[in-house]
Amino acid sequence: MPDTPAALELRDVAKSFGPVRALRSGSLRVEAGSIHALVGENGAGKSTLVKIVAGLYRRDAGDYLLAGTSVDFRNTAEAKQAGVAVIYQEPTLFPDLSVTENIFMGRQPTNRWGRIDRAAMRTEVVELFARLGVPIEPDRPTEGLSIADQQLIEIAKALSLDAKVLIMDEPTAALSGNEVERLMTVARTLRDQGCAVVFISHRFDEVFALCDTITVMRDGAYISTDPIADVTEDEIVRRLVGREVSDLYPKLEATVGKPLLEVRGLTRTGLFQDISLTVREGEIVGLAGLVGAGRSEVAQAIFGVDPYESGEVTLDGQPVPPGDPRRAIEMGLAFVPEDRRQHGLVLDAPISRNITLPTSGRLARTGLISTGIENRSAADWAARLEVKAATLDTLAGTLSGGNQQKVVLAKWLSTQPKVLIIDEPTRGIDVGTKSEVHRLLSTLAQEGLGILMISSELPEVLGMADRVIVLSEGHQTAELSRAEATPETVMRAATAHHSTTLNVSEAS
Amino acid sequence: MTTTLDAPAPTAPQPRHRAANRLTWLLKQRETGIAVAFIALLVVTTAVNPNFLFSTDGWRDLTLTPAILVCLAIGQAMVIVTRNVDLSVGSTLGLTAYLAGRLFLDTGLPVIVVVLIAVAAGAVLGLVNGALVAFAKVPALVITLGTLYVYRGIMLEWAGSDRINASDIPPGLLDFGTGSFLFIPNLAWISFALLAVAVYLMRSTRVGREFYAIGSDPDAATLYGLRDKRRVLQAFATSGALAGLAGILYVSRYGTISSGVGQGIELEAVGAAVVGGVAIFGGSGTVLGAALGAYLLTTINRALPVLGIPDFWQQAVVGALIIGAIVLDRYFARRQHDKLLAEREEA
Amino acid sequence: MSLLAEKAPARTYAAHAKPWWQRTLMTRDSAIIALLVVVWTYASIAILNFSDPITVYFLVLDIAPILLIALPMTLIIITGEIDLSVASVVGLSSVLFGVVHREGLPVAVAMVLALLACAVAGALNGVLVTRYGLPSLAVTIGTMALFRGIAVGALGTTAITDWPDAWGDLVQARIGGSQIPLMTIPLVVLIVVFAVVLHFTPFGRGIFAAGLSKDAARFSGVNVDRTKLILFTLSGLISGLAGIYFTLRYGSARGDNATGMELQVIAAVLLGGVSIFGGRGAIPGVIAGVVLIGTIGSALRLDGLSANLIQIITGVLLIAAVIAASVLGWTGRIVGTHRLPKERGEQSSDEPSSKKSE
Amino acid sequence: GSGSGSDGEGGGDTSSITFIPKNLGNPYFDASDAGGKKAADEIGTTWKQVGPTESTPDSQVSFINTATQQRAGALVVSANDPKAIGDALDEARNAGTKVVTMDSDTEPQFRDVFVSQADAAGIAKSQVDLIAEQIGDKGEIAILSAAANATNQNEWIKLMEEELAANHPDIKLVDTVYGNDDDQTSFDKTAGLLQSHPNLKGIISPTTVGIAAAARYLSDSEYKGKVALTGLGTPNQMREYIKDGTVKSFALWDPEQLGYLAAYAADALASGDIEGKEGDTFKAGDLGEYTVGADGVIVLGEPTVFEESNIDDFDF
Ligand SMILES: Nc1ncnc2c1ncn2[C@@H]1O[C@H](COP(=O)(O)OP(=O)(O)OP(=O)(O)O)[C@@H](O)[C@H]1O
Ligand SMILES: Nc1ncnc2c1ncn2[C@@H]1O[C@H](COP(=O)(O)OP(=O)(O)OP(=O)(O)O)[C@@H](O)[C@H]1O
Ligand SMILES: [Mg+2]
Ligand SMILES: [Mg+2]
Repeated sequence: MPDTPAALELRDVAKSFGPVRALRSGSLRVEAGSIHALVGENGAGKSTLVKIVAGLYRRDAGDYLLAGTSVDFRNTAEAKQAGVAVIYQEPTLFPDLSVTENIFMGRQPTNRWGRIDRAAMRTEVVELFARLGVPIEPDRPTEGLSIADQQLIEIAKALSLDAKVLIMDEPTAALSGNEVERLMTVARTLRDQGCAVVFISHRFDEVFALCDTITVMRDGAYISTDPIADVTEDEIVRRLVGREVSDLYPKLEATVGKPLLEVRGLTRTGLFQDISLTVREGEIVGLAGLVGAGRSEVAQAIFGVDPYESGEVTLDGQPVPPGDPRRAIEMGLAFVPEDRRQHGLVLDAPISRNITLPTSGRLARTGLISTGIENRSAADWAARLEVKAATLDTLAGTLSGGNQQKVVLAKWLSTQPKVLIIDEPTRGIDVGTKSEVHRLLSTLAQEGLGILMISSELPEVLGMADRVIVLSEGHQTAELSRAEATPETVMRAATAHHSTTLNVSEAS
Repeated sequence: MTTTLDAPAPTAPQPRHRAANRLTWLLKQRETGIAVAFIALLVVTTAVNPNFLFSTDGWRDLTLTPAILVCLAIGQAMVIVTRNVDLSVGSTLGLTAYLAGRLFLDTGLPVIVVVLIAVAAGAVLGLVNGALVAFAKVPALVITLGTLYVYRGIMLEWAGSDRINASDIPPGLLDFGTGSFLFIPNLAWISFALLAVAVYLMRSTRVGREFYAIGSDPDAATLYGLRDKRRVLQAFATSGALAGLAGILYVSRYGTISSGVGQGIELEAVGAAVVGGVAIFGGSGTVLGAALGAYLLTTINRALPVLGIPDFWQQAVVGALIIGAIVLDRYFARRQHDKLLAEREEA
Repeated sequence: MSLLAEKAPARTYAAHAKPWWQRTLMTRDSAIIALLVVVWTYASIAILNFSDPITVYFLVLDIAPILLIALPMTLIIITGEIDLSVASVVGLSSVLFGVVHREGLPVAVAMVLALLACAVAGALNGVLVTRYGLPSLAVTIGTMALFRGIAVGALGTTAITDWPDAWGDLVQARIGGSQIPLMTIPLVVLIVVFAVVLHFTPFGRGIFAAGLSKDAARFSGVNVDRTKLILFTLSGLISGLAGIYFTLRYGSARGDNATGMELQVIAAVLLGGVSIFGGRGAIPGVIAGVVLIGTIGSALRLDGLSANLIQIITGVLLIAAVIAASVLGWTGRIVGTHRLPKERGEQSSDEPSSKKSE
Repeated sequence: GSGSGSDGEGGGDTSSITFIPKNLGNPYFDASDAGGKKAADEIGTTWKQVGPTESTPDSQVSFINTATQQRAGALVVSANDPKAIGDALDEARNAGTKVVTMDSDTEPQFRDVFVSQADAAGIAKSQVDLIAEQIGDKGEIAILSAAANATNQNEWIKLMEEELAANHPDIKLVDTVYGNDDDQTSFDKTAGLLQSHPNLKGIISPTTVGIAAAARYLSDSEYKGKVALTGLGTPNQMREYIKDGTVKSFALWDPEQLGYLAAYAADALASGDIEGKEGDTFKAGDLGEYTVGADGVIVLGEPTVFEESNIDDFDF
């Protein structure tokens, strides 16, 4: 161990949420004047670690040292005070307040009478934005800003703190090429000023271009730390996943039959234009694209939870009425949404109620339903999907991510669908369950279901899909067969057809 | 995406045409709309009956009658901005008014001391609300509904069928309640002063801005490390203290305290805030708007008979007004939202 | 392996984590029912004349309107909304009923017309809440004033009192020679209907789901907006019914009937264990809550104590009831029981989100 | 008087008298309460005041029901509605409780006797005469009443209108507003009246809360001394305004005597001395003998007119 204390050091930190052990043994050691990458799969515990550093969560066990002194923050204000700035994964802004206020909330400059010095705040924001190259009006409310703009405000907020430790949790996920470039410049400047920067990202190109050290986490535990120069991308991926990648995509052969789901010219201004696709029996169709490409919106429109302006959707030849999910379910459509906690499950309801919610009408006898009837149906489907839970009245919210996803799948399979739309099937699911879900999808396809799978993970799309449709900024830019689909072709299509901005990156 | 190619390196936003912008800004404010409605009401009513404005009493009542409601609406707006609500203000007003009356009757303390005690008592009652809301994490609606009953019950239990008459109250206070200074009633001066302080507090101090932040997004407030419990306590205590003061104002203006003092006024206060553009789910709206809302509601009550509408219909008009206000609010919010989205698309 | 066709594999699940007696007895419902039993027993022993059967007669007649309105209110609060306009609808119903009757129409016709109007009034709340996405708290504060204003405005100074005695007698009739009002029968029928709808139908399942998570319910095929619209309409209708009852019982159609009753209804519903956040609650608890408040009032009056104590006790009970839930959650957390973040009212484990309820 | 009666099954105190005013916290009824209590002491029975905080009939019904449950010997009620509390009173009478209405009557079939403060025509006439005298029998006047449904108020208003039409053709009644016996409302309604009717010469407020609130508004307004005010009020509430010249004169019977008489009437009924038929007579302590008139009405006497010269002789 080096004798100078690190700017930030965590040793064997643990954190549980009820039964979920989000962090088992997280360790991280970041030197001043360095940019440190923290990588790990979804759910590896990175964000949890960050929130402990930020003072938002209190650790259950382990040590947390800043510049050699042990600390224990009770809230984020104390952490800020100690020079820790954090950009959270999800932007957290006050929608009703102005951009400037958002940046200074809780630490506005005041005069002797407690009066907030608005002019000073505005001047500083203008400077900050100039430094970041952000053209956002400082006096507008943050409501209605794009995720990218919100992310930029978060960055400005962290910068204005003049922090000794800056943690950025996937700041680039929603940013375009130029914006990422500018962000990297800022990060390097900060490093040169002696700041310890932690950079979390799933994009290895960025990690390798920017960082000098890299720490890998898996399943809530520390795996390794190395100088970036000493490791290769493959090596990191292997440590990250902890097993051979090929295991993950057990694609089974299925016979492709007649068309089931047909979408023609689906359009909702500003979100997606003229989307047409077909899903056949036994076929897994992948819907790929960058985050924010509008894939979820398309899926939600097809299912009827969101409106659309024009276009038509048919299932097995019958038109699916717009804006009527109940009818869509009756016709044989099922939809596993992207945001499990918000849309997929009633977290505060038991497993049984969750599984039988869409089928309660069918299960009712002479219009009446009882817990007994529900439990029988739910037990059957939970067993088929091997949901790990002791009792059926376990609240869905207390299950682990993977088991939650199984409950969602049980719920939808119990409707006996013809077509399953599944948005980010394995987001936030641990590696073991992940391959289970994949095997399940393969089996379902083999049994004749049509599956429309939206995924941001390229390997998942390439590993599972028979056909890949690519969206970019709401436009359908490619339809690739399994053979045609390679990382290159998909990525090219996913970044194509950007209006003015992206011509540059294509040219370069 | 936000970056554009043709703009070189993006710079700070251009300074705008100040005067023109000021005007459009002013026109866009919610408060302007209410003020215009208020003035229109005055103009129409005065046209029908000049005495409504152009008589000593007409002029006096214009600012005197709303003073008590303004006081409550300011407190209510602060609480609502933090995404809470205080239904107990009517009972707090009643209880503190009776307390003041009893102090005058039984102790002979100087007026100013009694005023301070009443305000402090209001603050304590508010603190009880705030503590229950902040620490028990129970919605303010339920808690203050409970304390509405409790505070009123305590007052009734204490007062019995007792009643305090004008003759029991120090003449100085009564004269103050009906007196004027520079042609404006004293109570109106008080409400103006309170409003000025509240506007300053809510616009220009950290406390005020944090009220907005907490109401705008409580989760984000936690992430920012704002002391949300303390702020909620402060908001409720202020509302309680203002209700206590309103109790004193009531005594000085009406001179009698019976068991029903302030009953139902909590909904008028909430109504004033809502009409004044304070969003019921927190985060936006101003105390000035709430005060204007109070002016509008009270003055409509006074104007209807003058306009020849039987006073039985007043409540219906007030109700229609509240609904109109929130529908309009939603409409403008939508339009604003769409506009912001459109701007983003263009960028 | 075949997922859709074959019989399930052998894995089995217990239906419940706790034995039935714990599930039935250790709930808010049972607590409030137990409290009711205790209060009733105490009053019967300690308070002169309380055990007299006529107590039941007066009690039922007194709480009938609150009980009626509490039924749809329970459902509305479980979906996470609120209806403050109910008492004003009672007044509106009373006045319309009276005005139509005064114009010479038979009582039954006037009744139907008044009920229809009240259903429309309720639907207005529902439309404003579901179609325009306005907060029900604000909407119904507005319609509370609006409906009351129309009621008071329409009747002006008069009260309509020339009702055929037969109707008033019917409302106050007793069953046989007992002291049980005839009104008990329709009340019990309605209670059963509401309990069945809420607890044993898919519609009821939708109500709970909508209250716990509006989005998840919508994504599962529950038509949340339609559910709420139906409930607000129902609330108007039942409040109208309560207005008719009020009018006939007192033989007087007045605009100010039932002023302030909305708060009594809500207090009773919340006391009965319904969560103001939505998603939790049951009809038996609510019935117990209404009867409890009525009983305490009746006992205190008989004991010669003032009406004011009733207010204090109602308020304290209400606060104690809601705080008990969060205190229990809090101790539960310390002991390590797994309750959900939303319930124990702590955000620490919620993902930070910037969603704002609309 | 006597205090005996047959015990009810529930073990109620059949000699007790329960007094239910329109609402609690009203000085007028507090005076009646005092009178009733005095009478009860003389008779040797118990007298208690219970009642609602708001003056609505439905809240009154609960208290009537409770008295029924307690098998009170007699009930003295000031009705908030002539009809709405009728069934509850019937219920009480079926259980053996005697019912006396006082101050504000129900329909005659619901009670045994009505103790009237003065006969309605007499009250109406005296009010009109007082205002006519003060404004020179000419000009616009308005009425500030209590609740819109108050029986006695409405009857007086009707009779005042008739009296005006018959004997005061130059006085024009331009408006009637309702202060609901609430200070603040009455106060604001007064302000409203003065503004909507710039030529107003006088206000009649036949209710104690109303006249006090109106006097308080007038006393520091520009209308003081210009707009006459009269009506029914208690001397204690009005003393200040008589002294400062806001009000010249107003009238009231003695509410204490009213309560006193009602208690005696109630006891006479409960003990079976009278049945409430026309012509029945009973002795009411210091007040002497009273006879039940037509429709079971017992009239206290003529109202007293209070003015500067005599107001200090009264304390209630
Ligand atoms: N508040 C919470 N309650 C329960 N479980 C949680 C909570 N927050 C996180 N978890 C769980 O803890 C684990 C780690 O989550 P965390 O957000 O730290 O992962 P991550 O590495 O940041 O993933 P990603 O790359 O997707 O952001 C996951 O299984 C997650 O479901
Ligand atoms: N409610 C909303 N209001 C405004 N814009 C929205 C809303 N929901 C999504 N968007 C925007 O619409 C675009 C498409 O979002 P969507 O979630 O469909 O993308 P996606 O391709 O599914 O990405 P992800 O991988 O994140 O799911 C994004 O720019 C997003 O910011
Ligand atoms: Mg994360
Ligand atoms: Mg998506």
